[in-house]
Amino acid sequence: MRIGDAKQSYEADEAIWTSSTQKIWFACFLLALAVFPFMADAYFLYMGCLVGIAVISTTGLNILTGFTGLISLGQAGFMGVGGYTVAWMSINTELPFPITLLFAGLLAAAVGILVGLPSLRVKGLYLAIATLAGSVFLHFIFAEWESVTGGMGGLSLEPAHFFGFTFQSDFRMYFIIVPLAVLMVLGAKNVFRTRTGRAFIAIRDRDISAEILGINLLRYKLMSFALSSFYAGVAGGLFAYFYRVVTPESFPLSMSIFYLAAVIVGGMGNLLGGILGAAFMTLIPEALGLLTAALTPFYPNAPIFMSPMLEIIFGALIVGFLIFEPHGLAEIWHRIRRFFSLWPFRN
Amino acid sequence: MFKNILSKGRRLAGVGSIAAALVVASPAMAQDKEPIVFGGSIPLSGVFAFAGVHIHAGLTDYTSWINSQGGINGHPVKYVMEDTGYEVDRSVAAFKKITGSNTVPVYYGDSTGFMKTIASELNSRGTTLMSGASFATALTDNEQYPYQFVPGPNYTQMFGIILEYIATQGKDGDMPTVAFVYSDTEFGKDPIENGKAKAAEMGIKVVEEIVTKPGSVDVSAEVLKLRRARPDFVVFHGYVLSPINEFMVQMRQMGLDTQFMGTFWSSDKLIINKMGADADGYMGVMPYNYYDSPESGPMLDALRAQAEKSDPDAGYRPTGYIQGWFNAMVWTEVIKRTMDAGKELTADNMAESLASIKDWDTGGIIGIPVTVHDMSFPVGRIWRVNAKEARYEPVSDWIHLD
Amino acid sequence: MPNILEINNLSLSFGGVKALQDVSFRVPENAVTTVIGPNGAGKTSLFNCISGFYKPQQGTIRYQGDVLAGIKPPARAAMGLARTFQNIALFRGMTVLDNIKLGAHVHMKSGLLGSLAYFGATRREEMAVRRDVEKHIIDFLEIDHIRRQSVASLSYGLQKRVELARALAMRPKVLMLDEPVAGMNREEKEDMARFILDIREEWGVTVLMVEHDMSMVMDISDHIAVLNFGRVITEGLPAEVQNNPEVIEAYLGTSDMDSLRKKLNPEREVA
Amino acid sequence: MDWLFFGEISLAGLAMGGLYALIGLGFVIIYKATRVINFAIGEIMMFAAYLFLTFAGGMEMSPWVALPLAVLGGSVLGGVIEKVMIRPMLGESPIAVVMVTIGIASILVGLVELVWGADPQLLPGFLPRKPVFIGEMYLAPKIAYGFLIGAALLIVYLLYFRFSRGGVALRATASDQAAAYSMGINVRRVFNMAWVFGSLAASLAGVLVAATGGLSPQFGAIGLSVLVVVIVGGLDSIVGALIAGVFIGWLETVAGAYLGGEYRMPATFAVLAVILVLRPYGLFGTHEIERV
Repeated sequence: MRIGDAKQSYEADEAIWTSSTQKIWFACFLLALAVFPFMADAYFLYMGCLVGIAVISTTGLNILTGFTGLISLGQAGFMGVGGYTVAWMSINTELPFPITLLFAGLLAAAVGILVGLPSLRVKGLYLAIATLAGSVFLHFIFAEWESVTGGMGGLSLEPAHFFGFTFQSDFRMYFIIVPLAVLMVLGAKNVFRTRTGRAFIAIRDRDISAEILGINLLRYKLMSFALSSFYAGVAGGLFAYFYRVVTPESFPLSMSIFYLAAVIVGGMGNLLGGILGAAFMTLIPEALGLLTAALTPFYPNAPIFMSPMLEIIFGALIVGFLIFEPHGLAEIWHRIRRFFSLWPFRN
Repeated sequence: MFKNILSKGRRLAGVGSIAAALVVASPAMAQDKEPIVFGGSIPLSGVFAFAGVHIHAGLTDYTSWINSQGGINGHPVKYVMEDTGYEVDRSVAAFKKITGSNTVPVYYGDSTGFMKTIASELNSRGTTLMSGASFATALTDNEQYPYQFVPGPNYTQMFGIILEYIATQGKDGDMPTVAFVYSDTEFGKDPIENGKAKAAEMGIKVVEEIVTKPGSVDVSAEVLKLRRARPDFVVFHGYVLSPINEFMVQMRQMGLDTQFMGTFWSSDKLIINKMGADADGYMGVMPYNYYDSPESGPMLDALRAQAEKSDPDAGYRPTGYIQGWFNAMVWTEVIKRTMDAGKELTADNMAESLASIKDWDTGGIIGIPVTVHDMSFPVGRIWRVNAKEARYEPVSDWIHLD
Repeated sequence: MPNILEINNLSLSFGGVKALQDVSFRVPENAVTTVIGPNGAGKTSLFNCISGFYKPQQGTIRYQGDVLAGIKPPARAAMGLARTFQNIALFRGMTVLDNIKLGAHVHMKSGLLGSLAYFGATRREEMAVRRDVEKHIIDFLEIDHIRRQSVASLSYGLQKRVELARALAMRPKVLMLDEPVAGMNREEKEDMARFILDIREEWGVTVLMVEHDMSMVMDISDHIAVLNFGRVITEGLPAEVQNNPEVIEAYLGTSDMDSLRKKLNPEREVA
Repeated sequence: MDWLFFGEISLAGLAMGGLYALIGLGFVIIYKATRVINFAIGEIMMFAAYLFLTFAGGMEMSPWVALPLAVLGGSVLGGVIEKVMIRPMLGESPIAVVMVTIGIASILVGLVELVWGADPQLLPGFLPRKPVFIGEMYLAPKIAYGFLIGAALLIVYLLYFRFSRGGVALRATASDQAAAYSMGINVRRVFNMAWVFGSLAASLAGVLVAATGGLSPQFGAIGLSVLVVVIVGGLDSIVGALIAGVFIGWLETVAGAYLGGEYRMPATFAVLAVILVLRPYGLFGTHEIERV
């Protein structure tokens, strides 16, 4: 346990960072994020952007599944709504990216509310299936509403722009994606310092008691769906700007499962866990790729084993974390931190 | 049970040893000139791996062969690739990684999705010309994809070649009827609209149109529809194997004498290997000669010799191998023409060189001289499965669309 | 004393099983009313009807003179009906402090956007709740040492106390306590009894309680209703109830007065 | 309207639906006994089909030996999964257990790719190829015979659960675990047995479906259709699985035939959505009463 953190005021006690050490570390982290694109090569820059997008989407899903206890298999569909919104707006309007991304989030949130409506009557696994149905319909719309979505061929879009400045390179996109990711994670952190966040957690832990204690279940479940889908929509919009093309195949069901896995591996109901999970799951294929490359000179058929190994590792991570470390990477992180906060005086 | 691993392992082992030999060989070539890099996002694993491993072998072997010929204008060639698992995001990552540490004038893309995704980056870089596994019609649109081409006819042109063939098969002056069966994917839907227009133009009636999911699906209801429509020809597109086999077997069980045809990726030997006698009579459009076709030519012979040399046990090489080889051949031709014109290897200059290809002799890979139209090689031939011999045999002349 | 809550002819059944039959009794304002009865008598079902979680097939519940029918549980909570649960229903994913703050939910206004920004009115509101909770509830219930702990790590007695704290944060007019001292040791029971009496006196809150511990019931109740097999047998002052033969029958299946007194008053007997 | 065509389409759909019913039955057995929604059922089917491919294709056994062996292999796999990965999750939230089965699905896909490769495969034909006519209506022979084999197992199952000791134990456990335990039923054995029997039904269906449609590592996607079946029928209702299985199979085929292949999934999911709104616990499922 930390000592020496007695507070003079409730304001100080309610702050996100309660010690100056924490503040310094966070400042260092921000600085590292800012310096990163100037140091990284194209490949790392690309991975950095991907992780940023994944962090936003995972945080969104964490709000819904991790904090509110509503399992969703529709995350990729909501991202698709965001992606198509951005694509359509960038083709048909001149609006700058903050507006298009906002619309992407809002439209995704609206769709999220629609898909979440059954949560009034069904819960748990039935709800998961309802979200699955939602994503099947969304995929169908993406594929068939050709006049808007371009059908199976999808849409290609212009780079993000803002007051005449265009963001056509990964380097520039980084400065949209990462600050937005930081902001949105902080926003989520704020939510869980207030009544809204407490209501979400209460619904997850004991929904019936929560209702009797004054929480309007439908309202807060839908709010959680809306917020979560908003995050997904923004992530999907960034995805569209980043790849500059969206097709129905850009948002498959496996993507929804990927984000669920990221939440589980990172730690359900833990924002830091969501971030760790997003980064970890995004980087695993790359790490495995490096390993394969290193092995290929000795085992020429290593690449053949890579894709199956990836599936196996993906599955094993889900199963392993659920059985052995249900609190995910976040818990491992906390253990390491606890160790070092007293190190070297312990033992 | 482990037969598959073993056979695959052996196949790749051959590839690997050649790649290792390559590294040793290139400094020994004693050329001071900068190497030219062929980049590639290659699906060695994942759903497209069955073709990807052969594409990889084709590119690798071509690289060895061209280096043995003294490289391109004295520049040695280096082939640098990454496995993608046929996932777009990993393909993009591979592209960034490879172009980040090399100057890459030409690049192999593993899917339409990847090639569309990377287009904007390709256009703003202006350094790299790209072709690959995709024959998507969209990629031959010069406005949107000025630096990408297809190494053969695009899917629409394949349909055109198929329809030209079908038009010659009418009995008693009647045009035959046709049905299109395609998968519910970007790949599957690519040529359908254009194909229908072309058929209408030629007076061929499209009597049925069927969309299915690719892969393992029950198609009995669709077969019943075809039984009602009674098309003379059924053209498959967007499948690798299933459900083509099921359509053919069930329709023949019903006593229909329909002819079945497919496009490039549905015309591999996989169909014969898996379906056996049921594959007999199936027809495919193919712009290249098959590995075991009786034709010959200097380049085709070189390809066979190189394939034999790199892996003597492999025997037959699938269409993916030839496709990979042909891509590299076109790159070489384009680079050579650009260098000969004294120009830099920019994407613009190379695209210009590509467009200048006219009546090009491919040394037997393609049976007739070819001319580039709109970033494609609109040529092909109809081949028919002889199940007894376990191979495709030509049933039409080479058809060159204008 | 006016009645803050009046239950009239309430009936509730689940697929043929009658949980409550024609139940009527009253809850006088600013008093401690206790519902007693054997297990399965329908006490918790009654609470659930008042909370609005179960919908009775017949009868009415009047709260401050108005019929509650058709009002959803959250709205009832906002009207001042707060409660605790038989099998402690704390939110295990939250700290003690957050659990208590959650009780104040119905009296807060900030929405989603305010929450995201944690700025201005939202922040002020959160701070006000924090101060209020600290000053009036945490100090009062003597739980300041555990406010940062996760509720899962607390002893049973402390969990019950945190649940009470959460109910108090709802600023109740009627505080419904479902077995507040079950499973507690004697010291904890005495603390809880003291808190309940203080709440009634200092906060002016009406207490409606379900409890099995007869010595405590007899000590602190102003009014008792006895439930058996879903029916009210009797209601009245503790002394009246204690001597009602039907109650004795219900509790012991006998009319042996001596053993009943022992059962109802074990500690006094010892003293 | 061409009634003959409609009849033929319906027949094909109903036959396919029979296989769905069989898979649905496997799913419901597992759910009833253990309260686990098994997202890996499609992959268990796939695994059994690949085993059949190896036995009948690679090892050239008679299909009628290979079939029981493959089905046995699939059910052993189910038992092992239960023991190794599901049992440690006893008492965890249903969401966590579902995610475990999703993880298992991914592991199985990887294993299949590792052992058998990613190439598409065809099963050696073992069902008669002579067309089947019912009146004037044509029915593809594979589907007809597949349906018959599936139906045979279905009937055996129903009789078994009705009359055998194991069946009684399973039903007792399904209706009240604690009571079953106190009556001396080995609940853990029942859990394991449910997985074995459930996987057995799925495995047989897997081989039969793969025999008509071909096989690849993506085969498990059929699990999505099965989910629709069991949700529409009610997760814990065997009758529901049978009726919904046949209905969904029919609907998928008819929608595919009249609207086009891209409508198969949306059509069945539309039914699913309607059911979720009108009868959230399925046509025949039981709605548990919640308590505070």
